[in-house]
Amino acid sequence: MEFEPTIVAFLCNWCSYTGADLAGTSRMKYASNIRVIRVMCSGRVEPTFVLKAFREGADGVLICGCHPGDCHYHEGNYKCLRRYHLLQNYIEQMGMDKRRLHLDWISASEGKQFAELVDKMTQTIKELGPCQVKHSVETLT
Amino acid sequence: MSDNEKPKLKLAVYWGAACGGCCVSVLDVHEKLFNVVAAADLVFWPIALDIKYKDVEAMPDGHIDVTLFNGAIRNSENEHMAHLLRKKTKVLVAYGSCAHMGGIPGLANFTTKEELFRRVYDESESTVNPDKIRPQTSFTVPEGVLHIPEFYNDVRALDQVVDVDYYLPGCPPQTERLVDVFMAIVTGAELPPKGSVVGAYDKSQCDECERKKTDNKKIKAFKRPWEIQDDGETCFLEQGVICMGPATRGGCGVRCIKGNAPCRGCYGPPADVTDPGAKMMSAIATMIDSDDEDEIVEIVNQVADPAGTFYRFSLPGSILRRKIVQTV
Amino acid sequence: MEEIRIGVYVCWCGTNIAKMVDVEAVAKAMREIPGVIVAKDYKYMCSDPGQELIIQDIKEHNLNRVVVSACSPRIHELTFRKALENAGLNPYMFEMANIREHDSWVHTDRAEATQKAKALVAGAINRVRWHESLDKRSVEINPATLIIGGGIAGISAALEIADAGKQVYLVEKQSQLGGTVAKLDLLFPHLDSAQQLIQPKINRAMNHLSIQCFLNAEIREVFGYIGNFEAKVYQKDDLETEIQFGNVIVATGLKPFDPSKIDQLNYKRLPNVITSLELEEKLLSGNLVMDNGKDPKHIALIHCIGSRNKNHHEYCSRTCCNTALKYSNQIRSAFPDAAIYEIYSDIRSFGKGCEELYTHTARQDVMFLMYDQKGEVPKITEARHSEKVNMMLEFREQLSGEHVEVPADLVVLMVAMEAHENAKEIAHAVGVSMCGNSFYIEKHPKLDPVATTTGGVYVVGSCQSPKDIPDSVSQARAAAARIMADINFGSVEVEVTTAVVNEDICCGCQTCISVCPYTAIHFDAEKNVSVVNEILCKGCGTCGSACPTGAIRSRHFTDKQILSQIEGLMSMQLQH
Amino acid sequence: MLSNDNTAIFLCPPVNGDSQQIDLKDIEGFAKDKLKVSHVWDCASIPVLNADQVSKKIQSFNITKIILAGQKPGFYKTVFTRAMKLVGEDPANVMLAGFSEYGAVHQSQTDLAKAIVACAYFDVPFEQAIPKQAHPARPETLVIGGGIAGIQAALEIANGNQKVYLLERTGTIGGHMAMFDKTFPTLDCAACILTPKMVEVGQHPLIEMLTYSELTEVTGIPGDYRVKINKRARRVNLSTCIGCGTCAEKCPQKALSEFDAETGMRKAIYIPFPQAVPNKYLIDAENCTYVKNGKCGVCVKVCPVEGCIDLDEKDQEIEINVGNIVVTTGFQTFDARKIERYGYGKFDNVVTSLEFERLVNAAGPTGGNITLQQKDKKGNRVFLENGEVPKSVGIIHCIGSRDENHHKYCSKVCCMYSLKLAHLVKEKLPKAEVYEYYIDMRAFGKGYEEFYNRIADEGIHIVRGRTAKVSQENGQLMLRSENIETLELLEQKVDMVVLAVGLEPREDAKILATKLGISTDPDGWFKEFNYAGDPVGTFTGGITIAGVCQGPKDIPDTVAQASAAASSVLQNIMKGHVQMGLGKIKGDDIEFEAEKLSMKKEVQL
Amino acid sequence: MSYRVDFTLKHDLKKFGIHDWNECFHCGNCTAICPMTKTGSLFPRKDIRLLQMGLKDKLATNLDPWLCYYCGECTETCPRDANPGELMMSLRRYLTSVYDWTGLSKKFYTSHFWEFGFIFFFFCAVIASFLIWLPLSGNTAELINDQGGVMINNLVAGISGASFVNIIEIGDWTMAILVAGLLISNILHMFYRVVIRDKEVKVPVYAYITEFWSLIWQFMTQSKFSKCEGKTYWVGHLLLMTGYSIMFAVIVVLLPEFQIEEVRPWYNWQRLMGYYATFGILFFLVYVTISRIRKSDWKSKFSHPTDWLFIVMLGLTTITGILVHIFRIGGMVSATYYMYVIHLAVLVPMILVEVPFSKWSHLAYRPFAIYFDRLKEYSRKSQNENKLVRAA
Repeated sequence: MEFEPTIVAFLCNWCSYTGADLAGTSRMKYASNIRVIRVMCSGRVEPTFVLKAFREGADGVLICGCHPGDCHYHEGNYKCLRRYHLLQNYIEQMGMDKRRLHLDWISASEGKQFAELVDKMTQTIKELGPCQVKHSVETLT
Repeated sequence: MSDNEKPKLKLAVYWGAACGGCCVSVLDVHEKLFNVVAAADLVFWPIALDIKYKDVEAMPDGHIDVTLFNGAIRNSENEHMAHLLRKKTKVLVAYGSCAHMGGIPGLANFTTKEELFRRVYDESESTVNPDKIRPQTSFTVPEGVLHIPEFYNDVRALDQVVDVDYYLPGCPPQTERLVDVFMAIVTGAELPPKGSVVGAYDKSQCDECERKKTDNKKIKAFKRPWEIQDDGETCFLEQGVICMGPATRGGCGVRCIKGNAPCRGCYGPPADVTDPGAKMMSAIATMIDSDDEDEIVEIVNQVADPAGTFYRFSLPGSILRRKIVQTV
Repeated sequence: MEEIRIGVYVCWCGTNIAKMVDVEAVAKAMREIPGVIVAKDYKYMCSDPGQELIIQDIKEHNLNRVVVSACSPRIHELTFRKALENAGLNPYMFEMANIREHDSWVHTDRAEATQKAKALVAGAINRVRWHESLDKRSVEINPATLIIGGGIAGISAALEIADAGKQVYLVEKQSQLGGTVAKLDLLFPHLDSAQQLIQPKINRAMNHLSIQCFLNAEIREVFGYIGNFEAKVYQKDDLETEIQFGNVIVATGLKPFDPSKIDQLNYKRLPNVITSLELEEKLLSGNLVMDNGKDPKHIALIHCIGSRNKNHHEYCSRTCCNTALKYSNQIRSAFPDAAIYEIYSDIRSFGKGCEELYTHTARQDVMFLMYDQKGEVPKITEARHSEKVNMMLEFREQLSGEHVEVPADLVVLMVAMEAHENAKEIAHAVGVSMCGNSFYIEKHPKLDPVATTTGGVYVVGSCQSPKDIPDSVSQARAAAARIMADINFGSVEVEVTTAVVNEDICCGCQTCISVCPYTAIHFDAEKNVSVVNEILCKGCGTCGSACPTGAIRSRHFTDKQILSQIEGLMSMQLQH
Repeated sequence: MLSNDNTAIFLCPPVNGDSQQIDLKDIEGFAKDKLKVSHVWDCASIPVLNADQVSKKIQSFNITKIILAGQKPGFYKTVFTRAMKLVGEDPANVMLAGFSEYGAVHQSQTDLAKAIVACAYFDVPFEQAIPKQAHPARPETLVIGGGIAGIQAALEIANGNQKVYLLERTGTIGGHMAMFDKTFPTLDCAACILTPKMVEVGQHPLIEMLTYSELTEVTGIPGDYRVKINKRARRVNLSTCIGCGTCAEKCPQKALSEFDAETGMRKAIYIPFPQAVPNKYLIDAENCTYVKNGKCGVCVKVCPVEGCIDLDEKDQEIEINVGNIVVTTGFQTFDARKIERYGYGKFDNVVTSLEFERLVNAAGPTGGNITLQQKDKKGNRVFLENGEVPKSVGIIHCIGSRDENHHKYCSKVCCMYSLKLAHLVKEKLPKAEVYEYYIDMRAFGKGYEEFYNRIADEGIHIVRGRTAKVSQENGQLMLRSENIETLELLEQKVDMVVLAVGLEPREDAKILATKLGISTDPDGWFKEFNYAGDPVGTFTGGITIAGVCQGPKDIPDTVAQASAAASSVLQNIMKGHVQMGLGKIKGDDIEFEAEKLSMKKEVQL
Repeated sequence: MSYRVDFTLKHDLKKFGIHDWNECFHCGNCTAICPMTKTGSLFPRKDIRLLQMGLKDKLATNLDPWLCYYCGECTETCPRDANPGELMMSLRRYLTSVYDWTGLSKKFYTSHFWEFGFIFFFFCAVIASFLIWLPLSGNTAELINDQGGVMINNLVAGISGASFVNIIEIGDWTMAILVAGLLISNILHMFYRVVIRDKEVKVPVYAYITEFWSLIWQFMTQSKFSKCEGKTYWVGHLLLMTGYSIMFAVIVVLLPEFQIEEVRPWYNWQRLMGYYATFGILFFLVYVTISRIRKSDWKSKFSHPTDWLFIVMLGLTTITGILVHIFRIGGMVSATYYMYVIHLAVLVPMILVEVPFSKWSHLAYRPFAIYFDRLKEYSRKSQNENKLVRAA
């Protein structure tokens, strides 16, 4: 059976979640590997959530926020951007491929972009194969 | 000692994968040791008393009142003793950073048993081992079969092996805190709920730290401590130096900071924080003073070793626990 | 802790969900999760019978948490929260799983979609366990309003609110009301009288029963929050008045750019180089002559002085083009035979009736010459004695591509608008932010151009960015509308899902303070902890993520809730 | 008491190409007979209107106060202030009595003009001389038009705890803004910021949306208007429709989508756009096979909700009572077909800016791909199947604006939206060349100039010089224009041309104005009460205007005006009464009031 | 080098036309829509600019107005109703006065007194000169020839036949030389102002020869006209131009062959040429008159008084010429002779005023302007090439 990754996505309420809704109302089709968690702002997404998702078995984590300058709360997305880069360095150091964590900007009108992003990310993760965090933790000796 | 006096507590101290500093911290009790000894009998303390494992095994379950278990679980002996002491002890305390979160030995989780062995038994400059002989867990000699503890691939914190009642953090724990805790137990004060951290404060380092703190936490460049002109007064973070203080419990007496070195986090996270490294990463990254992606990357890359920096004492206890090694 | 009793409802949405998701299987799987008391599927959860079903179950099974898995929470979260309220439950004991927009509508494999739906609902169930009761909060509004600045914007806002019978405190720094408009003669584009516009308004404001005017006065600090502010008004002769008010309108207006910063213009060195406001003075007094008392024969107007140039102000000052066109008409009226030169870079006559003014002006025998405002301004020098004029302007004319000399007796510099000099202090006092160029930042440049990120504080007129009179008046009244609406309502609702600081844990590192875009967090030095002003907080949660100690909790988006949701989501994944 | 002998009234001829409707002779008679001013002179009678001539006249008659009366007398003022100064009189005593300032432009308003002169004569502000006749105000408000202005006004009033009816002619609120992709200068997406507001309107307990409805008649008085509204048959029940979309999926009949500026198709049963509010379907009777032929009814069969679709539903007239009305009817774009030389309608890839907005919109017919078009067999424009994108795009400013042959006025937003569109092209097609052809770059608002500079730095060719014509050569479009800054003739070949069409009043603005009793200016925009002092009021009591229907403006200004209009409404409600509008008041009454007020002043003195 | 802007030029120029071109806001539409314009010679906007700014020298060295054939598209599409087409027309009048070193042209354009005075003077002079000799009595029958036509050359008593023709011929030649002299000197003046004084222009000598063909070609075909829209106008103008040239040839060069006593059959070349010329001129005159009255196209919307004067004069000349012909063939002696004198009395002032000083001069200026323009372009090109060579 082909490897079907699980991707946990954190979407901000104002742009990205709405964009994902738009993909739905427009009946765009995309890979079903994604599991969405709604937060008010991408600025709320903290490393703990991302690491937790990996620990629980996620193969990839996607964070989406408003485009730079568009944040409903002015600059939460910039905060997210800063954390994202540090976190990427960390997970890479922890033996994971950077690409397993991805940040992108999706506006409320970008349903199509969201669908494409999910497909692309799914593809990338498929190529990377399963994430070993959960396995590794479960088999600690 | 009269009969109507309270029976003395039975105290054990054990040393897992540790540097010995924790045991020294117990010794550091100095003259207060008399108070301790007055209230307690030391029934097991390998570095100080010649009491054999079998003596412990012989004890009835729950015989020991309090065990201070320091050190991480690195090998089968550590694990065996953890289980044994758990069985024999009423209150098992994870004593020190290693038992608490994995500590410095936990940094070995960045690598594997195989890599370590290769380095130690094959590659190190002082090793002559043409046959590439590796330690065996059992080895037959004319005298019989020798058993050597098995070296594990991963380092674990104590509570990842056995049930722990309390945690007393620190590398090493502040001796005064130990005395406080001990005396509390001795005097029969009401014990905190199981799983609590004792011997440390609820609030983190900054509460005690006397350096001046403002809301101006904006980092344009990360600095190592020697790269700044420290006036001894300004918050390290405001000078661009990563200080784990805000994500680390108080209780050590801000000793590092008083010594003009930033906190490195040995006292572990405050309550409710699952992963102090992640929290600190989040806080530190937020402080980066740039909205330009390229510049952000540039600044972030100045943190050369994020995992080592933010998880110096807590890697095995963190969410990811260890570096992933592709097994497939 | 109370026992967790969760009700789970899976919506079919007709065939919209049911076609792609096996809703029955989802409901069945959910029943296995600890804490789930009932799990049902129903055709239309949002319909009245659907909601009734939830209410009945809450009562019957003593549910204290509800999960509905249906469409996007953006559509029906409020609907279901209301249903919970009707059943006597706190509306926040609810979570929605979006299995339509995020699942059935976007996937094509029924098994996968069903699996995903299970995961999403399980996540919601895990999350809702940690939900807490949150109460709606509102603050009462003091019906009085403070208006800082007595120009056209401030007066318009004051009259608007006062005419509705509400108290207004109007604080003006100068000794009289009227601001810039009181210094003008005529108004573009119809050349109506500025004095006839402003003077009656000043009179009315001064004599209005509901307006208390403070002249020669200033505000140094404002305390409180939306609905309940207080401040002291300081007047010249050490007079201090304490006032209480519910809202603040900042209308501090503008100040003209000082052209002596540009050497080429020789302003102040050549007596017949004047600024636009100095020309207004001449026009008002009828004293439209050169320094020697003679009539000017050649008059040049130079646009964009201090505007649209990165060395000074990058922005366009918006009104100067139309004002210059107005001047041309006025000068033409005064001197039917004079040579008038408009030296411009783009004619921005964009308002209603303004292009028409431009066309009309062009017919008034005005010579339009274009220069590059990004480069150097025309160089003004004294003319040689042999010349019949005072001065000579030199620059490259863009429309012809020639380097030209323009003779001039009088040069009018159309100076830029700058933010008022004490804009910064006032920003600090009332808690509004400023852009790089000292103009105040509005809450949202498009949808909320007069509010600021501080509740109850509004910015109107040219202190927000250069503006003409109709736009200033519109803004002033827009702010008045907002305030009257709040007064009328009597209270304002504030965000429920705010951040809150656990003072037992907060160590006073102050990381959170600069993170907050709404300056809702301040530091309590006495307790050595940060404190969230829950009235100002909008609940974005950024501070919660930035807090290294975990002392800040983002209500309804707590670490526990989200981490637990992750666990739930992942508990239903297929094994690989 | 005023000295009639020292006051002179000068009658000023019209300027600015305005036609004179008010008879100055009539005014002269009025001033002489009624106001007893002996010196009433016609400016036209002074051979050379210069300060010397005027001052001589002033001096010889001992004039100390001058009133300039006329359509826009300000254009004549400066010579009089100078003259006053020359003779040593106070220049502040030159007063203006501008007829058009208060809307006296037609002959029928001569009485009003007289009143304006009288006010200047008595030195009483005109606004204060309007007799205060007020009617009790009903608390309900009608907002006509559900664009951003209407939404803002409705929310503003409803948040003040007052009932609002929001009337919208199409099936959804949102207006033009909903069609845009991004908004200048911050480039935030229109949907992101608009849809939350729309949802807020939809969920507001005090706002009753009357979508797909039109105003038919207004009667009553300020404060108590009776408004008849035609609720057009939607044929889908608003309360039971669940928005599932099955009907549209199965509907066999296609039609051009209005929301996509007719660049894409929709079904005869449709939802205007995915985020529509109300998010319910409706049937377009003009295209519905059942309505036309009585056959079909597929939608009824597939609809999962019993009785939700009623294909035989009829229009319904309802009547509501309101105290105030806010008019926010917006605009339509200039029909680019009117200027043949730009080839709109002739060449496939000449599109209007509104169409282009849909092309770049991720939710548009091409999903945000800027796709070239061609004509299909039926002559309809369709997108190229291979999705070919333009390698170069030309954007021409001022289409229909600033043009004596079309609209003389500037449409205010085109420069900025053109820059924005150029940026979007560059963002989506980084390799494409973009050319902007403009006359004057009107980047006037907050952050606009900065935006302009940014766009210029993005490598977009911004050419001063409007393109004169578009022709087709070898399948490409050729733009011929003069680069004024470099003095070159440009013959630029591009793949796509965007015409930055101006804004114009809606076709039926005049009809609506008549129904409401408000006036329009010569360009057809609704006329405000006073240009500077009251830009949202009208001459009719209880009726305010806001947004583009008053004159072209951008979103921030529209929103500010909408709130300002709401402010008038809230004030009226809070006061409990609505002032009678100027339209119903006689000039004589104003005169009388002015005289009375001036007497009071004398007494006070 | 900087130019001084000048308000007065605009006011001066108003007398050459009726419009105020200040309304132009320089959108560039006129230049871009013009079928004749090209980089290097951009008009009419540039010319409006020069006028608005009063850059007299620049304007005087400018050839653009001659390159415009006034199709009116610029005016029609001008967003500001600034009427650039009419500006070019007015500039042609202005330039005519600039080229004319005598200063008369300016006087004619700007003063009715001078123009009508001159015309009236020549008119009277011709009449007067004939009044001395005109046979007011005598046997008119003798003045009929074999074909029944009037013997035209016996108009003056005492001088008849060949000698009369010779006198007229001498008059013709004198006039032709005078007019040609004036024209040529004006063209030289034009050449001096346009080519020589323009320091940026350096024309290689051979270019004068190689580019000369354009002068001839343009003169013959007026081909540039056809680039503008409206072929009728081009055809009409071509008819007029050829008709006029033929008339000129037969009157000046071939007068002894033309003004003969014998009435030749209608198909004779001499009569056919006359008819062609008459038709050509008349056709265009009628066309132009109708359009100027109807104001049907842009170029005829605004008529300067001199436009009408030219039409009237040319019309009168043509009509009197036709009448002379009819009367002559009809054998009406007195009528023929009076008409002949009137014909001359109209013709002479028309030639003397219109050809060197007024509208008719464009006949010469336009082809030369095209010629000079080509020279200038040549010079520009070769200079650019030089620059390139140097750069390389």
